[in-house]
Parts: sequence; structure tokens; C-alpha cells
Amino acid sequence: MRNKFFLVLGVALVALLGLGAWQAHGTTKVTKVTNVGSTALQPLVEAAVPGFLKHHPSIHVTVQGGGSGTGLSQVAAGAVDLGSADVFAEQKAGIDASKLTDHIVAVSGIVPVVNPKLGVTNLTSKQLRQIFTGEVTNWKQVGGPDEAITVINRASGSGTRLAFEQLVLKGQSPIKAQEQDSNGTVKQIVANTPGAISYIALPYLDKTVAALKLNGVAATKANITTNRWPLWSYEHVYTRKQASPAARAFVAYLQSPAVQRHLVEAAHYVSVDSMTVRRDANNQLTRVKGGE
Amino acid sequence: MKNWSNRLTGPSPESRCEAHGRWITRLALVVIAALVLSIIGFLLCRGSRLFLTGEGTLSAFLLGTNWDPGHQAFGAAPMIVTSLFVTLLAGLLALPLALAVALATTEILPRGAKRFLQPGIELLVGIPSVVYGLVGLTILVPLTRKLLGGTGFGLLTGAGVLFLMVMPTMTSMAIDALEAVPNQLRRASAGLGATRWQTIHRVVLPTARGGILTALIFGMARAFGEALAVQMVIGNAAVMPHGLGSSAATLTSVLTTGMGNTIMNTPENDALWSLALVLLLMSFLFNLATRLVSRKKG
Amino acid sequence: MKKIELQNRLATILILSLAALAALIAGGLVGYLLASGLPHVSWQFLTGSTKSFASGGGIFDQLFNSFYLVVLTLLVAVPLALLAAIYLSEYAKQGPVTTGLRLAIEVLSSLPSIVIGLFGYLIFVLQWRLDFSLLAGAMALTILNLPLLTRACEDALRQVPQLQRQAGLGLGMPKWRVTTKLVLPAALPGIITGAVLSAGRIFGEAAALIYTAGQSTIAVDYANWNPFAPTSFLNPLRPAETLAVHIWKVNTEGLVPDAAAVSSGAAAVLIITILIFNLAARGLGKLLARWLSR
Amino acid sequence: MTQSPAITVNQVAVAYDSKPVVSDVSLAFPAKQITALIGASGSGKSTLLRCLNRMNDGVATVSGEITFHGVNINAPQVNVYRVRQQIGMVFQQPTPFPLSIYENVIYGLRLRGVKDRSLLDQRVEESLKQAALWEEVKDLLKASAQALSGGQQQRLCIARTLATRPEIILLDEPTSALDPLSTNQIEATLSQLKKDYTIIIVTHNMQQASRISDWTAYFEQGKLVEFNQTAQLFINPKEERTANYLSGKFG
Repeated sequence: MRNKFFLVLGVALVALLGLGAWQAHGTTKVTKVTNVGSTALQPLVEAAVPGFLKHHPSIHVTVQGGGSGTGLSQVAAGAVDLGSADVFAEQKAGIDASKLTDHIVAVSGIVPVVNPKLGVTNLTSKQLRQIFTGEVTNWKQVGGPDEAITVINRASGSGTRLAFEQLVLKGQSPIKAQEQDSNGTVKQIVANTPGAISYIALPYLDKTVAALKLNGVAATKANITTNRWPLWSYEHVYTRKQASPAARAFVAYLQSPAVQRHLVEAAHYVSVDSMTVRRDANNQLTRVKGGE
Repeated sequence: MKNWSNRLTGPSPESRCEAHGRWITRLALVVIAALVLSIIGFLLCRGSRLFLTGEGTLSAFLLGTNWDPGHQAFGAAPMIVTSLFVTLLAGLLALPLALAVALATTEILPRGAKRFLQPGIELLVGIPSVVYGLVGLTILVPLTRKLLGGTGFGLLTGAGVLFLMVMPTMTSMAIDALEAVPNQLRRASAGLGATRWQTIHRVVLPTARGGILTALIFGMARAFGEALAVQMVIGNAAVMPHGLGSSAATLTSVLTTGMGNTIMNTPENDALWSLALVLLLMSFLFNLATRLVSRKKG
Repeated sequence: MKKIELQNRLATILILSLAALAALIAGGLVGYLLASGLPHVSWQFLTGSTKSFASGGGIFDQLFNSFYLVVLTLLVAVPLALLAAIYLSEYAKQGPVTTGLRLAIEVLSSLPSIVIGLFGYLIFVLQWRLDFSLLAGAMALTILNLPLLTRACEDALRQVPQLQRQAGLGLGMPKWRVTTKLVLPAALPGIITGAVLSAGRIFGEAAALIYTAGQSTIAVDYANWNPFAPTSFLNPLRPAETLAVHIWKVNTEGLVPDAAAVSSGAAAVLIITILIFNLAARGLGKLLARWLSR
Repeated sequence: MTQSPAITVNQVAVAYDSKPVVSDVSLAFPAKQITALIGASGSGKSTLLRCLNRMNDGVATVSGEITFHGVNINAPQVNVYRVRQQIGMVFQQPTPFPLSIYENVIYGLRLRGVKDRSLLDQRVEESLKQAALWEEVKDLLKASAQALSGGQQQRLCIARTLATRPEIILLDEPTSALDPLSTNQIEATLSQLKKDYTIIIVTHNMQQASRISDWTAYFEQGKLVEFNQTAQLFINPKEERTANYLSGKFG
């Protein structure tokens, strides 16, 4: 009797599932677009998905992290449609940048941060460089309290670190120090460690850490657009040269005013449109007209 | 006669059921074996690329102390040493406590104690490693800073967090090992006038030694492979450690930090897979050694 | 004689105080997490959905995903581990092959979960075209949990007295029947303990899921019960962020101003969820044991 | 012997791994009689008993011939489960399953797919009566078998074996875990059962062998020393080794 009951139950379940499969098959076809890459950029791209879905209900976009390296590798290998990165593809060895198309979706400021109890608010470029190369090991050498400096660097190979090394260290190699991969972790460590210094992306800055001025200039959006604050980098989304129409539609949406005016601002990135300078993969600056 | 030989030979529902059972269990085993072997093969394949492409040599990899994959320096010795040391330290810290809890619940406390303990242990296993890392960052790091001076990040803190993470697993397995000791043995020992400690020390622990060793292996294996939590408190700097308070990096923490930032099939990325292979080989050797030790004495 | 008793008493005190220390550490940890997290937990937090840049986001999707992933993983992992354990404990002869296999399974348990995650990404997500999905996550977690689970099942089976098996065999039952009808119900508590411990690891795992189940959730429809529909909450082929991954993400790259609150609140919710899940699993296990032995 | 033997053992040897435990035993067990196997621990008597329904499969290697109704039960085409259904076994310790008394008795039948309620009811009553347990448990058939006393549990196990209607019942020291009163009851039950069944019992208790068995086989170091009618063997053993064992002398 029990067996019969389970038989009936099983048949009913299979029938229901079959019906479901048939029904789901009948609905309109859905195109999938997958974005893999920079974890720092992920929140912004993810936030753009609901708005995009309103315009293109048949395109489902999945946004995943995995890191800039993964993003570039996978989009180059054709495994995913979009690869987000915070470095130029040209700056990464092992990637054939000529196969990829770069779409810049935002500009991110990079800001040095210290433990808030330290009381240091300003450093010169030289002092910052000396701290990260290990020439200066105590805060009192740069006008702060007598406190050992704990340097927290970013993961080697990460876009933020690459930009920081190019713009601040100018070719000198940094001391071997603690390396952390993510903005959040860096922030937590700096907030909890006396005498700690590191650098994070501007959108992640909050009250738990103290931002430093560089040569008296504060890391504000206005200063970034004019390059008065030189520590900034692009946030890229790469596609292959022959990208699918769906992927192209999503990238176009990311660069559209709907995203650039509202979401980018809300996420504390700087909109690409407002920049008055442009930088290429070799760090050459060119002034562009317009801006705000 | 004919009749009987018919009655006793040939298939029956029972023999069909048995064949069926054998088939299905063997299938499961084959699936698992295929999975395990493909992972091992996968790691061997990826992990040896660095050496096969000629970008690095095995001896420089195992003995070199300079890890800077961006500049073709692939010395993994600091991480190997750190991983081993931190794991051992965490295991040695956790084992006495895990064993004490297990002994207390199985040998000393009334049976009801286990009912409260078990859900507690299972809870601790389920806490995400990030949360352990955060607890380490907010509690253990300042504590170590006071204790040892310096930054507070380092080997000891890393081992401390790992100790917290592996203790529940080890406790749970140690309890299982002690419970597997037949009660007759305990009664026989008590009947000979042995005190509780003598029974534990001379009968229970020797009998359960295999299981306790397994608990240790599993606990340390988990410590060995843990990344996210350790990475937050160990200082994550790929340098040779020179003291309990010095910053260091484990194989897994370097692996996890670097994996997302490197391009596949570049030497930087291959070096990370080689680290994973080292991890696999070391835990293999470690398992083998423990097996040999337990067999020799048991 | 006196010395022996003194030794006994000292040893007992030592064991109990060490155990108390362990309990204190563990209790303090859980208490700390609950105390720092519970104030942030509200009905809105439990039932709301995540926000990208603003504070006040909830964790409902993540909570459900965690549950669903645990169920899916156990559905794959427990039968596999159990059958393998049955083979190892009931059928296999001791020999180099079984020893080697056991060793290989145990070695697997020390692989960092990110390696399993990347393996899952390259094989399940890309090779098998499962995309970032619950199913790919469940399979990666199956690999992660196989060692512990197989071990637990095997131990549980071995602890069933040999006599029970013989009694069944003596009645002319095939070994497979003896195993499923007599040994399995008796071993069920041990198997459930293993499964519950695994469930705990699944609830808490992040690194292996980042590359498999993914770290973002698509908008799902909780009214659509058809598991084949792309937006159904039951669809195993949709990407899903679990609570542990969410905690990880908020802590590492969260852009919400209340990241710390979300993280600690989510941790507290996770702890309570695991507690409820474990109690329910044990209750269910008792029912199952009764049902199996009939 | 007027009847043909129930089961015949011809030049049987058993070895665990490569360690021989039983060697060159030939023996014909008379039908519908009780045969006792006696001997010191390790003499191989239990091992031989377990060979009779192939409980040593996969554990030990058995050579020689064991013939049941003209069929060599170790032949490859023989279905081991059918052999065991004809030759049941009861063990040293009572092994009730964690079920009701009723379900325990009909366990073997259920597995064979018997569904007829009245047949099952009838089998339960018959078997429990044959095992002399019916009067004690007829009102608690739905109660858990594990609540019974040790002696009752062992009789339940006998009833469980009887319910599948075997021809031969093998008992491996069935009373070694029981008190004298329960032992008496089991012995009485066995004496009743020999009307319908062939019974082969391994026992350490020589009084028990002399009380209940019709035939006795004495084993020493894996060899059959003497096999005779019980009265003969106990009063007038032909072999000196048997006499020594019976009088408590060893070596």
C-alpha cells in the first residue's frame, strides 16, 4: 500500500515537472549575458541591471566578481561576454588586447588612508613614496606622532596597486608589506591598527578611516576631473571585438546618461563624461575639451 | 533430486537485489574516484606548468625565499614554512581542548551534556570564515599587539584564528572516536579497581588513538586549506617569518589574494597553481605519515 | 593508593577546566556575534532585498539561497557519500585500492576551497555549461564535503554491531537488504550528524561559491513554483548569492554605508538559521529512521 | 540411521586468509534429530556450523563438499539466499530487530513479498507457539521486541527463523548469554522442535549437549575427533582425547 502511494506521488511529481519544463520551453527565449571581473566595480554594474532589464526584458545579465585578472582572462578566452577590470588590458601580460574592445564606464579616485587616531592629514608625494618604499618607518619622520608605520599594500597585480605604483612610486619598488586584496578589508585593518596606512578607491571611503591630502590637495570629484588630484584610474568593461548584440546593448546602457548621471554619482565614482583629461595605457595625459 | 537442485539454484529476487546494490554502490565509488582523480590530475597539470614552460625551476620554487611573481621571483619557501607552522600550532593548541571536551562529555559529565554540546559545535562549524576573520581582527589582533608588541598581525594571531576554526570539527570527531570505545572495556578496567583517570589514560585513549589521530588530521587539514580568515590577521606578507609576532603569508592566503588578479596561463598564475599543488602534496605526505605512525603503534 | 586518587582527582579537574575553557571560548564567540548582530536584525532586514549603495538593505534572497543550496548539496552529496561509504564498509576488501582511495579522499579535505571553486568554475561552469548557478555551486560543495561526509557515514555504518548484520543474513536476506533495512536505520544518527556538520560548512562557505554559484542574485519570482522557469526561485540553474557570500562581499567590496551592520546582522541570522536547521534535521532524522526500518 | 541425512559434510576444510581452522571434516547430520558440536574454544566447531549455510562467504575459504538434498551448496550456480532460507541460523546473543514482536517474526516473509494478512497472522501464531513464546507475548504483539527479556528475545529469534519454514536450524551457542531458567526453556523448545526440524547446535555446555542432543560431534584443533550417538559418546568414548575432554583433562 505504501509502495502504491509513493508510486502515485512519483508519477504526479514527474508529470508536474514535465508540464513545467514544457511550459518554460514555450516562453520567449532569454539571452544571457555574463559579466565577470573586478570585485570593486561589481556593485555599480549590478546596480545597473534592473534599469537595463526594463528596456530589454529578454536579456538577463548576471554580474559576478572574480577579480580583474579573471575578468580579462575569461573574456579573452570567450568564456564570458563581458570582463570588467580596473586596469588597461594592455597593462596585463598574457592578454591579447587587440582582440578586445575597451569600454570605460567610470573613473575611480584612489585615496591614501590612515588610522583616524593618528592625526596626520597631509603628506607630500615624496613622503608618501618614502613610506611605501620603506625609507620612512616612523610617523614622526613626516611630522606625525612617534608611532611606527604599518604599511598595508594592495594585492600585487590588482588595478589599484598598479595605478598607485605608477603614479606615486614612479618606478621604485615598494617594501614587502602586508598585502590585502579588497577595499573593505583594507579599510577594516587600517581602522583597527594604530599607525596603519594604505590606499583605497574613493567610493569606499568612510568615517572609519582618515583620508590624506596630497600636497595639500583633497581627493574630491572636482579635483579628479581636472587631474589636480592625480591618483585615479579607469574602470573598464571589456568585450571581444565581435561581441553579441546583447552584450553591446548592456555596455551601451552602462555608458548612457541614465547610468552615468545617476548610478555613477550615487556610487561615488566619477562620471567619464565629466573628465577634462584623458589618460591612455601608457600613462600619457591629454586634455579634452568640454567637461563640466 | 532434480526438484531440489532447481530450488536451490538460479537467480531469485534476493540475488537480483544484491547485484543491484553492488552495482549502485560501486557506481557511487567510481563517481567519487573520478571526481577526486580529476581534481588531482587537474592540479598536477596546472601546477606543473610553471616548471614545464621553463619559467621557474623546482628547486628555486621550493627553496627560494623571494616571492614576487610580478618580477619572475617564485620562491615559495616562506609560505610553505608559514603554512606548516601555523597549522601545527593551531592543531597543537586545539587538540588538548578538543580532547578535554570530548573526555568530559563521554567519560565524566552525565549523558545529557552532549545534547547541549552537539548543536553548539555544529553552530561553530557553520560560522563563515570571514566572520572568524573579523573576530580575529577586532579581538585577537589587539590582544596580540598588547602581548607581543608590534602590529598584532602575524603567525600567532593566524594560528589563534585557525585554532578557533578547527576546534569544533576536532571536538566532534574526538567525541565520535571516544564513543566508539566499547563500554565493556571501561567496565572491565573499573572492575579491576582502576580510577577514572587510569581507565582513560590506559584503556580509553589507547583504544581510541586511531580516531583521535584522524580528528587531528581532519582538523589540521581544514586549517591548512583555510584562507579568508587567516589572510585578514596573519599580515599577509610573503616573507620568511622570524618570530611568533612577525607578519607572514600562508600558501592559501597568497593563492586566494592573487588568483583573481592574475591572467590565466601567465607565469604569475601558474605559480599560484603550483602553490595549490604543493598544498596537495604536503597534505598527502602529512596524511601518509600519520597513517604510518598510527599503524606502527596500534 | 593515596597518590593514585590524587592523580585521578587532579586529572579530572584538569580535563573539566580545559573543557570549561573551550566552552567559554566557544560560548563567548557565539555570544559576541549574537550580541553585536541581533540589534541590527529586524523584520525588514529579514524580508527585504539588498540595496546597492543605500543603507537599509535586507537579506531575504540570500537567506533563501543559503537554505536552497544546503538542500541541493545534501541531495547530491549525501547519497553519493553514503553509497560510497556502504561500499567501503560493507563490500570492499581491505587492499591497496581502497586504502589509496581513502587517502585520496582525505587529501581532498585539505585543499583550499578556492581551488575547489576554481575547479568548479573551469569544469562545471564553463565546460559543462552550467553557468554561474546553484547547481554548479552544489557540485563544488559536494566535492568540498565528500571527505568529511564519507568518513562520517563509514564510521556510523561500522559502529552498527556485526550481530545485527548476521541475524539478517541468517534469515536469507541479501547483504544489500541487510544494509538498507537493518544497518542504515541503526547508523542514521551518525549519518545525520555528518550531514548536519556538512550543512554547517555549506552555510558558512564563501570562497568555493564565488566562482560557482556566483556572488550576485538575479531578481527571482517567489510565486513561480516551476523549477524550469528562468526566474523561478526554485530554478537550480540560476545564479545565487548565499548569506555567507553576502557577508564576505559586504565586508570586502560593499558600497553600502551600513556594511558593518549588515555583516554582523547577517552573521547573527546565519547562526540562528543553522541552529534551527540542525534541530529540524535531527527531528526529521528520527522520523526517517522509523520509516526506513519498517 | 533409518533416514537419509539432512546435510552431509565431506572432507571440508576452512581457512581464514591462509590460516587453516577446520581441516578434513566429514560428517552426516541425521534428519529430524538434534546434533551437538562440542569442543574447546578455537576447535573449529562454530566455523563449521557457519559453513553449513554459507555464512562464511567472503570471510573464509571453504573447500570440500557440503551436500544438501544432493546439491553441493558451495557450487557456483547455487543461490546462497535460497540456501539460507532452507537452513536458518540463531546466534549467541539475541538479535531482535528494533521493531514490534509481530514484525520481527514475519520479517523474513515480508522481505519475500508475502502480503496475505491472514497467512502472516497464522505464521506468527504458529511460530511463536513452536518457540514456546506465544503464551507470554500473545497480548503484546505490537510491543517492541527489545523490551523482552534476554531469554524471550532468543526464543523470538528462534520463532523468526521458524517463520520462514527452514528444514534445518543452526544454533551457535544460543544459551551462552542467558540465565539457567531461560536456558531450560530454550532447551525444552528445541526438544519440541526436533519433531519437525533438523537441529544442529554448537555448545560449550556439555551438560546441555548430553541433555538435549541425540548425536554429538567432538572437535579438537580443527579436526573431527569423534562422532557418535550422544549417550554412547558421553558414557563410552572411543577416543582417548574425547574422554580427556569430557573429564576435564586437556593436552
